Amino acid sequence: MQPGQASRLAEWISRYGLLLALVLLAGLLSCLTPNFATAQNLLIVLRQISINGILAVGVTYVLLTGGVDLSLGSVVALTGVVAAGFAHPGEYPVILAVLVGILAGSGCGLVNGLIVTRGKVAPFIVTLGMLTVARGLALVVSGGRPVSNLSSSFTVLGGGAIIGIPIPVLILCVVAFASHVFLKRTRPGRYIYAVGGNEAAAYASGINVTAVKTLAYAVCGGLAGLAGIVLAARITTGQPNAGIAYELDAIAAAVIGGTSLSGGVGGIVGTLLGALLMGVLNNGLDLMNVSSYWQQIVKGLIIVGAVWFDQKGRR
Amino acid sequence: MQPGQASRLAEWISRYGLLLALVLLAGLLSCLTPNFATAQNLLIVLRQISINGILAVGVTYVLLTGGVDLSLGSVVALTGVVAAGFAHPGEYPVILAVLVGILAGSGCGLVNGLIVTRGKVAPFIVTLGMLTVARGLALVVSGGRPVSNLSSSFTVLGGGAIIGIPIPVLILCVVAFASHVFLKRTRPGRYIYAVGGNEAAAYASGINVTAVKTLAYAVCGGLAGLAGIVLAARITTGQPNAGIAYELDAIAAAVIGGTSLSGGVGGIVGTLLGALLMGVLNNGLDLMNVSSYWQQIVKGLIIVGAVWFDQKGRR
Amino acid sequence: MRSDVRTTEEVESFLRIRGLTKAFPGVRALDDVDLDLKPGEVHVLIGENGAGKSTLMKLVAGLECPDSGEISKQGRVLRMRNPHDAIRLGIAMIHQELMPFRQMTVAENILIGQEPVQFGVWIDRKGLLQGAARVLGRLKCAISPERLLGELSLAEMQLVEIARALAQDADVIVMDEPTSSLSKTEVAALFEVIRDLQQRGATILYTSHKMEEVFEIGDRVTVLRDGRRVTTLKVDDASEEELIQAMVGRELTLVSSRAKGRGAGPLLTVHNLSRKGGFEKLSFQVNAGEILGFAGLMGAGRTAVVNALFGLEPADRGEIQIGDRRLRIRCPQDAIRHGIGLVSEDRRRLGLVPQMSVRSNLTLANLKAYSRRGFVDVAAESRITAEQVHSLGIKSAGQEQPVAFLSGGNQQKVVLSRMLLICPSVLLLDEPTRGIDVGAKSEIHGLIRKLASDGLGVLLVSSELPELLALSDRLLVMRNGRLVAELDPERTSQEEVMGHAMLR
Amino acid sequence: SSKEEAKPAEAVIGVSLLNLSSEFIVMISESMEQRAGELGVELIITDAQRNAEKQVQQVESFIAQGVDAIILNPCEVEGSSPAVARAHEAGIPIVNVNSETRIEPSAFVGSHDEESARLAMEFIVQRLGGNGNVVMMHGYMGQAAQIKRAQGAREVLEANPGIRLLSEQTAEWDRAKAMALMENWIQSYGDQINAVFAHNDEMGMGALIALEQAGLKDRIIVASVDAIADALGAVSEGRLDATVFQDSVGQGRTAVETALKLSRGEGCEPEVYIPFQLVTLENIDQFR
Ligand SMILES: Nc1ncnc2c1ncn2[C@@H]1O[C@H](COP(=O)(O)OP(=O)(O)OP(=O)(O)O)[C@@H](O)[C@H]1O
Ligand SMILES: Nc1ncnc2c1ncn2[C@@H]1O[C@H](COP(=O)(O)OP(=O)(O)OP(=O)(O)O)[C@@H](O)[C@H]1O
Ligand SMILES: [Mg+2]
Ligand SMILES: [Mg+2]
Repeated sequence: MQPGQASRLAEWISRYGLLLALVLLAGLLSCLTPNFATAQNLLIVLRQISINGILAVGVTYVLLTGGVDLSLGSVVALTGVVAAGFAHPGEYPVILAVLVGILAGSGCGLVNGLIVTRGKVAPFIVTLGMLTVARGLALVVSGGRPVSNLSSSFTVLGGGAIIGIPIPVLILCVVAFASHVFLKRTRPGRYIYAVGGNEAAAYASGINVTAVKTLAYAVCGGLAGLAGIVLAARITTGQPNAGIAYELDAIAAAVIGGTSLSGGVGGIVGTLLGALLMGVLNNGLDLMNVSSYWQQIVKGLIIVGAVWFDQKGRR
Repeated sequence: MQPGQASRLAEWISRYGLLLALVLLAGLLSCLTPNFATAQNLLIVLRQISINGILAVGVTYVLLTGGVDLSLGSVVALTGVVAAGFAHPGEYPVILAVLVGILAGSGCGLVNGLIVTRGKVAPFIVTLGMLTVARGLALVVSGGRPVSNLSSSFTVLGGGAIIGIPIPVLILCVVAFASHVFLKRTRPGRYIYAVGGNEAAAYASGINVTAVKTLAYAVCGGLAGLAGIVLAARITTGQPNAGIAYELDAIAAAVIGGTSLSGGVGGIVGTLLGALLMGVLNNGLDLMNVSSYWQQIVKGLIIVGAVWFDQKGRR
Repeated sequence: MRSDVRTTEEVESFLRIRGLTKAFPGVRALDDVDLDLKPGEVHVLIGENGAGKSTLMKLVAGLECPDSGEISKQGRVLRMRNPHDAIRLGIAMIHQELMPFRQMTVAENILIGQEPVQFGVWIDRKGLLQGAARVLGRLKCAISPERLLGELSLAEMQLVEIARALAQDADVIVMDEPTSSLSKTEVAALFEVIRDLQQRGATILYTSHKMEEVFEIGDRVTVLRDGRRVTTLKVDDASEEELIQAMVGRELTLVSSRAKGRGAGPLLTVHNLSRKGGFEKLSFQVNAGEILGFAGLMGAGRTAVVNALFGLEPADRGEIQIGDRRLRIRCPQDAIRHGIGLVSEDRRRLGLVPQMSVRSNLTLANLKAYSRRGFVDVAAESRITAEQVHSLGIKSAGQEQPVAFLSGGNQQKVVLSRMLLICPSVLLLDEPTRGIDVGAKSEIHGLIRKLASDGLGVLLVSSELPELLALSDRLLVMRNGRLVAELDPERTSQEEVMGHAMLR
Repeated sequence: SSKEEAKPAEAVIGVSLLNLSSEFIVMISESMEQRAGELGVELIITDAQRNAEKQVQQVESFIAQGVDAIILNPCEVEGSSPAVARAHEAGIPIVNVNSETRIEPSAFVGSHDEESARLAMEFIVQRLGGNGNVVMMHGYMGQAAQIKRAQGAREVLEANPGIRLLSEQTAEWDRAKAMALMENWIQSYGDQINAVFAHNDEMGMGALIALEQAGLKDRIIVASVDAIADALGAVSEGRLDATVFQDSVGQGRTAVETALKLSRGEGCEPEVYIPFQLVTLENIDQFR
């Protein structure tokens, strides 16, 4: 057996629990409602998880370093509003709107990262501050009103499809694949795990902890910017009050997928499974027409149950 | 100098930064608006922080063990609705409504604690599950409608005052004092610090880690129940949609006050200072008639700034 | 003693271990081990790194549950689900890995679980401080019970942990390498306490890689190899060679030749280096090809010096030169860039990334050499890992095993190996053989010597005087943050070194 | 603003608004400010962010500051009532704008939320000819606006047994959530759905976009409430079938005027009722 293979196998087996839980859930839903297991519906599930998925991939970087980013939802709103401002028909090329949005997002992330590393303020506080600041900025920039009238070349990013696959899903795939490779195969990726696993030891090994952490926050912010663009394109407007509490869903997806809040453990594959579990659950309960009160109860129970099942398998 | 005094002094000095930041902020506000530094307004600030204060004291227990409780806001809603159901005029004695509310809250906390300790599921996931489950239950119990028509002996808990001091403020004082003494001076209190400081070591030292953690979650839930009662009494109705995102404010108060999210560090004095800082900020910005968009920006900046200042002092 | 009437058999074996087996994924750590501990004896457990000593001890102290087998005390079979049960049954343990509560005071650390209380829950603070002071007094240790544990040096923490076990008033005390960070004086104090405990009838299960301790304190000695008991002997009947041979299962020639290589000019020069609260006005130089030893008592400031040279806690004043270039070392990155490597004494905090694999831990400080265009070259990494695993004898269930699951000594080898891989020109070694078994230690000594003869400058800090005397070319002695003597290791004695190190 | 400070304001009025990141409330707030500027009144505008407790706090602060009158845009019928009670106790006139509280204020300016849902639902019934299947998107569960709009819609449904409510679910006032919900509904009901009623325009727009993307819009009617700019645009383009106009400008201006009168001790109408109006392609020009 090749060196890397054994570990990948082991990783898959340790992931097995969650995958199994997901398969069981999907099986159950297929039995309960005929509309679940259709190709069309599965594509819809993928489209529905794409924004949360992009955010969850981003926050995985930060969680792996042992930090947290609570500002995601507000950054989504801010970047959506800003990008939408550059996306009115016939003004600028769409690529500019996209670039501006991503830059605004990574700018927020960079600020988070610099205050965390240079100012030594707890990530919870820094990103909580950014949560309110970015929301305030989104409201100020937009005057509290949605920015609409967007060009169709922009909105296609949210609503379009290429060979039948929705563009948001394609974006998520590219982002997730690139992040997986980056985290598992490159040097900075390895450093992210090391910093999260034992910051002092990473520092004593000559790793530039400041740079590594700042990078993680900036990437996370940039991906939040991307998510903001996709969201604005999907709902065809930049909403200053969009994305409220999205950070919670994104962190939940990562943590369900086995990424530890104390850093150093986890990865993109798990995060995607986590996002998928949440997406399947939302979709399935809607399809089964479960009343919205009970949906919340069932959703909470199933998520805790799936993670418990996953944990049990690992021990 | 007496044995314990040196350490208490050191603790006060390390707290100094935040206290100083608070004093500076209050001074600034007094200069900027004549309405701030009146006895009446300061009492209002205290009343305004009382609910967040009670929640923050509760969550401090959990944070000290190295856990987190995201379900607070939903538990506030659930217990408010449940207690309100027992608080219609002329049905039951008010003490029953209070007891039922606190029991419901500690029941939620107990479930959180048991799943965290026995099921070994990450606190983030468990309490996120409880966040949706408790919200769902609150809606189911109330049928999605506010529970109103409450007896005045119940609502006095939120609106009344004794010798000029609002009852919620008195409740907060009692809760905070008792918790401070409990955490600093009793054996279970010290074990909470020990478990959060080094769980493996606590286990190896023969401490019943399961019991200690479960206790912390149950106390936190019980205090959330109390906060739910005070809130219901104050707004004279049990509101199934109350308390959204309260957990974030509560955790923020504790963390601003120096309680670490990784456990073992912090305490009630800091938590109160944190809650006070947030309360003064909210009140002051409202008094100065800062536009609500800019309020968010300023608030975020000041909170991060105060914590940075506090941190800097400690190094 | 808890019971007065005992049958002869119980007197024979106070603690009786039968058929104890424990497996972890990929390794059988303990395999059908029988052991009898007599009342009032000090029973020493020895074996190579990863032989299963810690595992056995953890089972005795209820920290892990056996797969099969049983432990009985005074004829009663013990059913322990957790350490709490063990403590209740009178079994205490000093752990190999330190278990500090860094944010709590020394007194709280010592009496955790045994706090004097009023009304069942209310902590009697005065009683707490007095109780802690009493235990520390038994160890002749001057640490103030009010200090925060996080401020202590590693050795001081180890003493606190010893005190914690003593405070539990147990009649079986399991000691897993309690002296690994201690120097001679503290060891002597500990041994006095052990003898005192023995007098009172307590049974001690002791392990250490320092052979001289086996002979000094042990009554009987049991050798473990690959999870099995090889033999149990009376210490008086055993010889060092015999024990070592039983441990490694073959004849072993310990490297002892002192192929001295006197340096070819200064490599690292330090002038008037100071750090507040650590050390003051140090001037010395390390020559290429030379091993410079640093001796001193606990808290003398040796760790502070190497940490300063490596940029972990940079010096406040003074000069550091490599060759004839003056450097500013503000962080470990600077140090590594200039060819300085450090093996820290605190492998748990400053060494290991616990969840990462052996492979990733090994290459962490020099990953650049094993990557191309930013991508890690896993094949090259595996090759170098295999090499290091072989040459240092790192025992693990494969390169991919998380380093947290390695035995203490093997973890130390990983940390050491990481620094060797950066190919430094100056190597700072702070207690480099802490927890490493006799055989491997002698190989590592050989390696250090070889590195020096290849032209490296080595700065060696160790609390084991024999190691210092055997390896160093020159020996500096520190006391209270100052250099007080320079000695020639070949013409001095342990007594003379201690004389300089202690306050006169 | 330094010019205004030169001469003292006619009156100081404290305003506590439901939520300033909702477009509709922003419009009320802007019309209030404009009218206040014209009348020389100083407004202290605060945002309760949908939190009744916060609203009570804000009113208490106003009382402590000694404002001349208070305008309340209540979060909750019952939950915001203590705010009204406090104002009464302090003898400060309080005007409710847009929605009600259980305790009667000094004056009320606005409309009854049930009415808006009734209008939209009646439009749907009429377009379906009294027969068909509808789905309803709720606002955040338990909030006053959600409860009342659901109630208004149900009244119409009960009166029209030919209309079946296939499913109802919350999308929490959010456009993205509404899109996902609509997509899921299309999966489970497909062709059965004839009409969608959403409790606000944001959700209505979300449902609309999802239907358009699924190519079903021409067969399904969508109606919602609020008449935000986007919705009006969609109506004029013939995409959204109907929205319900609530006169935010009228409400804001009247509220300020009423509060000023009360602060001067002048009499005024205890209830200024500002009716809703249904907006469809036919009458869209009146509203743009
Ligand atoms: N939690 C664990 N998971 C997997 N393997 C383990 C675990 N703990 C110990 N081992 C393995 O069991 C074997 C015995 O380890 P143990 O710690 O008992 O050795 P030891 O004799 O104490 O060695 P040392 O002298 O280095 O401390 C080692 O191979 C180790 O890798
Ligand atoms: N983080 C810290 N904060 C405060 N004091 C410290 C800290 N680390 C070490 N000290 C103190 O500095 C002094 C020097 O410690 P140092 O660890 O350098 O000594 P050492 O000679 O290496 O001894 P040891 O063998 O104990 O490691 C000791 O008195 C120790 O208590
Ligand atoms: Mg060991
Ligand atoms: Mg040292």
